[in-house]
Amino acid sequence: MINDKNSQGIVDIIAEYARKQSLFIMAYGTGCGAIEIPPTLTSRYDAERLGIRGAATPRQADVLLITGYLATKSLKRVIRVYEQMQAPKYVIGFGSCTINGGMYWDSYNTINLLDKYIPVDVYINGCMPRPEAVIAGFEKLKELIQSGNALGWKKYEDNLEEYRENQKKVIVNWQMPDYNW
Amino acid sequence: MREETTTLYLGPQHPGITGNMMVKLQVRGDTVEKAETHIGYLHRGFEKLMERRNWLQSFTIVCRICVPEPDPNEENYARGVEEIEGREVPERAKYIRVMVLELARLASYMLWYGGQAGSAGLYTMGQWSVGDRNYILDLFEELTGGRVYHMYIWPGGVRRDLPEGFGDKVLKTMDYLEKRLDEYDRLLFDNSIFQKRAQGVGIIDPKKAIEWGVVGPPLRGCGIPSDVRKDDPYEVYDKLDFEVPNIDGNSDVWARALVRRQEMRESIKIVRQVIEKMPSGEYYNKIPNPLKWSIPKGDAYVKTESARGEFAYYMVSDGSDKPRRVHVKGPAYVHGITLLENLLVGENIADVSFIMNSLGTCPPEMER
Amino acid sequence: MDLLIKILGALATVVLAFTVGMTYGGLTRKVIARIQNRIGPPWYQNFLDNLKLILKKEAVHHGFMQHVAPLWLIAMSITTLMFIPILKDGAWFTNFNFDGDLILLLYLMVIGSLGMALGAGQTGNPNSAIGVTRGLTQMVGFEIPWVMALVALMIQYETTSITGLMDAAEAQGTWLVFSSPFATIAAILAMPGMFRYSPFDIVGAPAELASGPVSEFGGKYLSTMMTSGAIFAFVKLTLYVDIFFGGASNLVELVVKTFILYMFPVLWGAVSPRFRTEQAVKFFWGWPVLFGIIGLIQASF
Amino acid sequence: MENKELVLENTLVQALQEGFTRLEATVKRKARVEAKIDKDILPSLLLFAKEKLGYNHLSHIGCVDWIEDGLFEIVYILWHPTEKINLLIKASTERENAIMPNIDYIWRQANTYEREMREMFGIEFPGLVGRKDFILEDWQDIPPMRRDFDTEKYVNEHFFNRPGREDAKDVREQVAKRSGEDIPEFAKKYSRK
Repeated sequence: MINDKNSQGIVDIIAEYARKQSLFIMAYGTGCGAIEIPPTLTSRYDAERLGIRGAATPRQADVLLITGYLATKSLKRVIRVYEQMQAPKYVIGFGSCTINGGMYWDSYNTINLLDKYIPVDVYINGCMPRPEAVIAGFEKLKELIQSGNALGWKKYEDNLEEYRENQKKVIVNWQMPDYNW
Repeated sequence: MREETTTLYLGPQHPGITGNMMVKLQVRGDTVEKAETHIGYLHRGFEKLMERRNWLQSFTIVCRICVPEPDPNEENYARGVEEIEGREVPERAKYIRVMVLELARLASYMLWYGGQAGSAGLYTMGQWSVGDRNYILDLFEELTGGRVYHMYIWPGGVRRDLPEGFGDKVLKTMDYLEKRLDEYDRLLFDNSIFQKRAQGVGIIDPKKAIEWGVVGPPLRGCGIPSDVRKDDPYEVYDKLDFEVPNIDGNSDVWARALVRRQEMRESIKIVRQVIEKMPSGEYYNKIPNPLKWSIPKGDAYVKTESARGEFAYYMVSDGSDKPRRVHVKGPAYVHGITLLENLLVGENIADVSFIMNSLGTCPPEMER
Repeated sequence: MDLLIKILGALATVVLAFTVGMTYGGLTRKVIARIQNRIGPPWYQNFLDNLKLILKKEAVHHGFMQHVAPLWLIAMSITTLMFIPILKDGAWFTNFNFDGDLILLLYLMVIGSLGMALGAGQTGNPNSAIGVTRGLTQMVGFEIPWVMALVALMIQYETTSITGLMDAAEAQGTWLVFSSPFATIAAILAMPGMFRYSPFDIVGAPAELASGPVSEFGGKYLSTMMTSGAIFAFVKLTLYVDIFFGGASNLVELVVKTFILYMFPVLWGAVSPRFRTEQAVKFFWGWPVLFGIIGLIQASF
Repeated sequence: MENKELVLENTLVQALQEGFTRLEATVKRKARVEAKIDKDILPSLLLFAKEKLGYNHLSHIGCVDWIEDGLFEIVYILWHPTEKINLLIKASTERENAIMPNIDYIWRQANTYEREMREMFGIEFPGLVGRKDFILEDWQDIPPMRRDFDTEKYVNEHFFNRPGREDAKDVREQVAKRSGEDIPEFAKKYSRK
């Protein structure tokens, strides 16, 4: 695998360059952090100049932004969306709520620790993170991609059973097809 | 053309939906036969969490209930506490509150400009208005320290006084905004395609509107000039000069757009008046030690005119240091569920997202 | 030797079409970004997007037709490209055009969409199905003024070949835009529909259909479709330049003419909301058809 | 003086008391009138207010859990569009086997509120249509908005907590240690033991 920087050949470097310079965000505002996505993508902060743009469907997207708390009902959909995305795919946990539950740590309907359910590559903290912070988070993700270390999707494939167990602990009624990669 | 109906799930993952919710559509061809709103994807249980937090801690979380425009929540919470407790608010704080609320309304409408035009395919409008919205958020940042969540209006007044020279900055932003509004008009309202799309779509029956629980811009779009700022004046709205738009229209998307267009100008007018009339003095009537702060038994029903309509809180205190019950009623609770389900029947799929934007459905306030 | 030049020329044409089409795509995003008060992505952004999509490690498909649809599209785009004279007199870029090619082109340009329809239908995504229906309806809309314009030209200049039209333009000394203005207007008004730019982008409207027909295509499939789209954009632009604007005798002239022409749908799209399907069809059957009829009358007398 | 200002409100109180005998009505403040009534005659009062008095806008239905008294208090908040008065009508029901009359034939938007109350408090509304799951999905515990539902316990049972939270350092002491200053006297009583 290409997780060691020294083993990257020229093809890998070009491939990772293309991947990092073209990040399609999944258009799924899962939580209140979605309110800072429009400013990030529009005229003042203009994330498109960095190759970041929205994608309408999971098949075409590269980055899943989990914008804040995840209600258990949403979590089910997020897992489905994540599994429909095509590898290599990346997850950005956006806002304090994804890290430790934030101010909803004692809420019966929101999960507290996102990376028990889906693998997270980069966390952006704050409630809510400013557009500058979002862009900084993307830059961090780009660094990880270029060095071949943004391997959350690989981790998910390898530890699928463990993730499934955690997911099924929250989602009572698992009426989803077991996904074919 | 196939004859049987197709089930189309609009959301929760869908670029056209206003937030994290789902509308299940039964469509025949391009026409919607049945619509059903599914919510709960954003439920955080605020009302439960507030039962566990004391009166001051609850104040920090209420603003999270509505994301595009958090300030009416703070205003409602503060006013509800003040009403139950009988706490006086200094005159200066009232003026500052009105200013913050109107700025929040402007910011929310600018986001609406983007949503309404974007759902019709005019992305340039959103790029402009959401970009310009940052100038208002900058003002908020200077005043309160936060771009989106301000936690500024609290029981007894406001959290900080106005910074040095803040009024001039606000006026400057208002001048800029007024110039931009004319350009928005040229781009959006003078556009014949937008007019064709918006006219005759999503018609609310004006005779039934009040009974159906319609509030805010959709109700004013029906030609009923109902506004909490006039009907049940709070803070200092009764001392300010502004008009509630009375649109003699078709109560369709176009009429609602015209209402919002006019209200933005009224808001700018209000902000200018507030800056002009701003009294000096205290900005905060100090609350006792927040850890021991109990509020006498009682209840209050308070409401604020938000950008989407009447935003109301029903608050109950049982005399302890924690709220007994804070029940939130956002305007989208009616607009997004019963009204939307009924309006969508018979419309084109292309107009679903368009109508949702015009009603201002905002899922976080439906399910809290 | 002749054959070798033909083959090399064809390959060069494909590369040229791909490069120009993709660059135009990037420049379009840049131009729109400037209108929207932004800096916008670099001009080579579309190449990076395409490269990334090819390099995706997985691409799910739902069956045979979904496999075939993108290949079908790209095959159709390249075939169409082959029948279009890129430059006026060069040995390299004249390709395989012959006398009847305008009518053949009309068919070829439609067949790509039909293949897409089959592929999208198999994905089982209702958004795709609705998108395809809308696409075909809209095609019925813009094909009529477009065909009318072409028929008017065929009658007026008594030829059905593109080279014949170009020769006619050369013989009379002016571009066809001046000698048959009404047909040109009809054809140009049909152009945004062909490019599916706003206000005629209801086919893949993200706000309603989550990008419509392509919503289930990811990875290499999407990349193939992007490539095909880029080539097809070049095809259409070159065709317009060849027919109405006198063609081009060198590549620089071609690029300048096509780019200026391309800015018409792009700039119109940047400031327009989208029409609903029936409104779009109504639009095409209004003024454009009227101009087409006037063009036909002008051509007949 | 005060009566003059509250003319409309007082007329409303009179009208209510004339129409219904078992009813307590008071003026809370300007534009707020409160009425308490038995739940059995609640629909007729709501119909009376809507048809006869002109309170045809249902603003809100709230529910409060008075666990000490074993009661749910439901508040129907109506609005008069021309007289500009909010009428709060309160009715109670037992917590055990809570049943309230269904009023979505009077105002159709009441359906939404009732579905939410059924889910969040477990109050039944006979004749209510609509899916059982409204906001929550596959909920198996007691209705979460009841006061005897302990959300923190539920969270600890079902979700993960970020490790490192357990050691629960006292921020005050840490800051004091780092800066080398003492914790002020008045703040000491809030420090963790």
